[in-house]
Amino acid sequence: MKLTDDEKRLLDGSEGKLKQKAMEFIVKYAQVLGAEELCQVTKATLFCGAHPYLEVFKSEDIDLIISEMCFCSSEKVILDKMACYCQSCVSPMDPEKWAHLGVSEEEYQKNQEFLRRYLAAGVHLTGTCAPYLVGFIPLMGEHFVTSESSVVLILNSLWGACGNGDGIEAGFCAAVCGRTPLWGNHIMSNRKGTHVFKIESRSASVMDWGLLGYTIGRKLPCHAIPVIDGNFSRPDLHKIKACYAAMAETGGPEMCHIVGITPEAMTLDQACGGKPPRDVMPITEEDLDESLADVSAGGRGEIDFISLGCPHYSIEEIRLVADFLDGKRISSQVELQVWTVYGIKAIADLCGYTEKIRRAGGVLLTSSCPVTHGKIPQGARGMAFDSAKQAHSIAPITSAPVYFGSAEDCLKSALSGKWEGR
Amino acid sequence: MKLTDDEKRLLDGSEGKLKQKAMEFIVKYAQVLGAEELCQVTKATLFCGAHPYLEVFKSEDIDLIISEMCFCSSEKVILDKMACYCQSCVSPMDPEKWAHLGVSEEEYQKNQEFLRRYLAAGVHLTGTCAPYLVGFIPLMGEHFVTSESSVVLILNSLWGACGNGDGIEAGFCAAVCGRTPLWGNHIMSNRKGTHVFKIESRSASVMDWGLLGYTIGRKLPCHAIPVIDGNFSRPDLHKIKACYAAMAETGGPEMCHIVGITPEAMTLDQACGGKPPRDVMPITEEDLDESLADVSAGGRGEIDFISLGCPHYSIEEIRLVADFLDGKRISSQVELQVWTVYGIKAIADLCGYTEKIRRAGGVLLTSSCPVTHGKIPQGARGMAFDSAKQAHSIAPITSAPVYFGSAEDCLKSALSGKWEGR
Amino acid sequence: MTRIILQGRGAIKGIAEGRALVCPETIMGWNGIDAKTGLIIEKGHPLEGACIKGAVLILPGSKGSNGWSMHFHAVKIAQVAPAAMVFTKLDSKAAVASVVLDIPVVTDLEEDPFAFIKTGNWVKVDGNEGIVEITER
Amino acid sequence: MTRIILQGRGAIKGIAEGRALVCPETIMGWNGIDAKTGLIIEKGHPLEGACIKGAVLILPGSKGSNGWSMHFHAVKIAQVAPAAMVFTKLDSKAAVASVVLDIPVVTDLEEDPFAFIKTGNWVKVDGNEGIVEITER
Ligand code: F3S
Ligand code: F3S
Repeated sequence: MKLTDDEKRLLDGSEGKLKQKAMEFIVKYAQVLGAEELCQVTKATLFCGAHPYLEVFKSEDIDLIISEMCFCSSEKVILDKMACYCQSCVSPMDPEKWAHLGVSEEEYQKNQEFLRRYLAAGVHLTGTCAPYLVGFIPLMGEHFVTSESSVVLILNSLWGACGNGDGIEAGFCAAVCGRTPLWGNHIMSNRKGTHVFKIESRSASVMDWGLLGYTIGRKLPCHAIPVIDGNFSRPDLHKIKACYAAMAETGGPEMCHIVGITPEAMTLDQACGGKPPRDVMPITEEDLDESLADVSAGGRGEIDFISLGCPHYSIEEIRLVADFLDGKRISSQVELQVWTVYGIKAIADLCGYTEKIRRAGGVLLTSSCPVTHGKIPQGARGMAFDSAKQAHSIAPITSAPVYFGSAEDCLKSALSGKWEGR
Repeated sequence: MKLTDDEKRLLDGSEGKLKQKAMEFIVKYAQVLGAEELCQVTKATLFCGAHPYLEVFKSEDIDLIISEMCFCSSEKVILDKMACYCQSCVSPMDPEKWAHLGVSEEEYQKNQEFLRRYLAAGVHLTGTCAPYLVGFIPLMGEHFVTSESSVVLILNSLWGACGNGDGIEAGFCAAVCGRTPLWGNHIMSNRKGTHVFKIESRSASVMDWGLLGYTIGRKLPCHAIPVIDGNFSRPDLHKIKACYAAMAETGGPEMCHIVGITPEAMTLDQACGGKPPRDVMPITEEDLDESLADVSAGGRGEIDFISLGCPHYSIEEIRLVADFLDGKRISSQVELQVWTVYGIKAIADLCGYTEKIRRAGGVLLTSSCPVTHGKIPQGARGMAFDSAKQAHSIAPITSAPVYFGSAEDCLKSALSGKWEGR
Repeated sequence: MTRIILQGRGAIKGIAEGRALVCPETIMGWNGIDAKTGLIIEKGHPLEGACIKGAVLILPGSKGSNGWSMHFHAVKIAQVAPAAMVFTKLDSKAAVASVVLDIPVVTDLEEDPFAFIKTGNWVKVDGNEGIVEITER
Repeated sequence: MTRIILQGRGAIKGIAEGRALVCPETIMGWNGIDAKTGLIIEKGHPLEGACIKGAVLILPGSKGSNGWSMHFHAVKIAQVAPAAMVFTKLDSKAAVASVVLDIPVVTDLEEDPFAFIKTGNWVKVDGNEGIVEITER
């Protein structure tokens, strides 16, 4: 493997034990992939906080936990400094309204302790799976790492930035030594579409795009790069994030061209790198209906838990909820959560959106989501989401029927306490 | 001119007086340009607030002021609803710390009155010239309007979105009727580079990129589209925004390709649309030094006013300031302002950056800037900025020497009270 | 006394005339014109101190901030607007300013106006026919 | 008793053997494996209820969240890790999981492992030589 002099210094420990451990991991990772060199990582979103998966590691020593779980080092290393621009991804609670979620004081303190470590090392506590909503903007050809699968898809596809799905440990190591294997999506020529999906179905709403993503994820083989083509109506960021989040949930793609919209796919031919695709599949109304039936329980059952904002809502999405709820009152049996980024909630506060939602009986929360905090109500009779991703991830961990629909379907259900969608 | 049925309805008043007035303006604007049709605008940043330029219109009736100054309607129209996703640009004060700026209670109330009108019509009060830091993300080929010249450059060049420089009134009208002339940058084939700048100078720092932008703006003729080529080191968003802001200040470009970085300029040939450029100019060290001499007073004069964050700072830029100032204390004669977006400041609060800046004697402010609020200290002995744009715009309205340097130069000067840059 | 006629495209209809103010480098909006008096205040501008009120502005286009039109708007409200404008070529900022001012505007001339018009010439702008008529005296 | 040998690329060195768990559709990380017990909990997965502890996983790659590796990491800490893994082709998530688990891994086989390996076969994975040896019994 070809290492630069700087990289050799990182590896031989001249830059300290932490960077050495991180570099050892990255070099091993590169070898496993068969990569011949590394590239420079300048932006990272990291999975910070007292996440439940850490509980398997029995220790009270937070540095030991971080050493093992983030850097695969059984020897204790101290996380003192990141090598690039780093933001935190979701943690298991809202930094202010944690008690509302049923988080205990002890859990809160533990989470804070973790977050403070990362903050001290230079990680901004943005707490979001939609980092692009608060200025996480890599340029075309810029190398990033992220702990969130939909972020990989969005930044690769929409902006031509370069990132792989990697994993939590690889993200931390890359952020600390500033390197990742030059492999996969980090090489522009590897990013060509292999499977073309001809849209013949509806594609007008955010919900339609969620189902589109869900469907493409289902149909896509391993190691494939989808291309969205055919008759679709122009999406905006809200539709794209619903689509990509669902797609990354049901499949594994890390790049998804949309012909005429994403910069490496101005034409179908460009998207596929001038080669014939391995497969061309239609996406029909029936496909979308099948996905809907798969992800959402039918009927008009009782609802007592509704969560919106997966991926985290933008200020515009929050306003639509606030405007809908303004002057109304949701059913007393319903817990309505709306999730966003801490900084975006501040703008919602200033604009009065937070208050409109509160007055109607809902709550605007930040820095987490039901899938991440896992504190979903026991014995709920029905749960509803406007995200196909969230509905699909929650279903296996609850015995309640799970419904998926538009934000409006969910809000109407919040008023009536019954599922009002399809 | 070709109008759709919907557009005809907007124009004939079927959708109300406001939309009619707006549509009349847009149609007239299109005719002046010689445009043959309109296109659909889905995102807008608008110049909201009690700005000083409104003072020429003598009236106590805010609706009358808005009618005339935003919609060129001498007849009163009521701004009730926007047609697309709208955010506010800077206003003349911080929404909380306005007193600190010397804004009177009366001025504050008047500004609030304006902002409330826009908010009620659906404009998010983001208050920023860097809207992309809080989720203002149009896609490639998506049509936007904006009141900020650097935003035109950034969204056109970096993301392939489509917008013209227009003007305040055209922005409001477009946001209300959802249309703008299909002309200029809204047509992809019009966006090809005409003037190539071969970088031979330094290009490592944010300051270097500010000077690059300043220099290109100076050298560029009217109606030209610059292409940055040659030997430059890869910029990030911070460098790009410094560069484009300065470029839009000294010149008039609305699109600026950067070869290998911006999506319509993967190659020089693509950037120029396969045609030979009208001119190729080198940018040398001497050019940058000349620009520096132009925008910054030399020497080691006294400094009593320093402002950072033009365009508004990202969370990372704020952290660099907080880290620099941590545990230090700025000179008692210096007023140090750091400007950002309201939502980004909330994250800075959570991360403790705001407090670190405050303890050192500085202040983190939002939703405005010295150029916009105009409340710069009378009788200052020297002012320093880390933005070539800000320095260039402030110079004509003060008799104090104006210095431009890196953020670090400015921060060192904040400590010593003397200019520490070049 | 010579009379020169340049043919272009009428962008805003109407006929007006006045003394030419010729700005080959255009004018800035922000810090370019004083809204209350109509005086050109741009530092180092060749016409610094001249008043645009009632004049015919000869410009290549706009420059600087997206607020270009709003400064002309203020000038109009303060009743110190120019009488007419001639642009070599319109850009979007210049077009918006034209709509806002709503005075005769001609653009896209067959010949370079800067080669024919000098500051102080008497110029008649016919936005209906797209004609600029220059009287040297 | 037949013995089949497949040649591939050794991604992680070492030699280990165990009973094959063949997953042509791979396994999800999140809600796929119970970190404490090593049981496959993915709803509707053909091997739902099987335990990965000491097994040789035969997978085409990864799927779902970027947390794929972290679930295998948890499994390792809980000492219910598989003995070895075979991938048709590595993707980045599968590669990170391999480094994290640090057990013998072979990939890029000359032939399709799903055509030769059935769940329950005894499989020896030699990461040094890139060899997968299958014993049917
Ligand atoms: S982390 Fe974000 S993408 Fe959805 S499942 Fe949770 S809101
Ligand atoms: S509006 Fe923004 S771009 Fe600079 S001059 Fe003021 S900070």
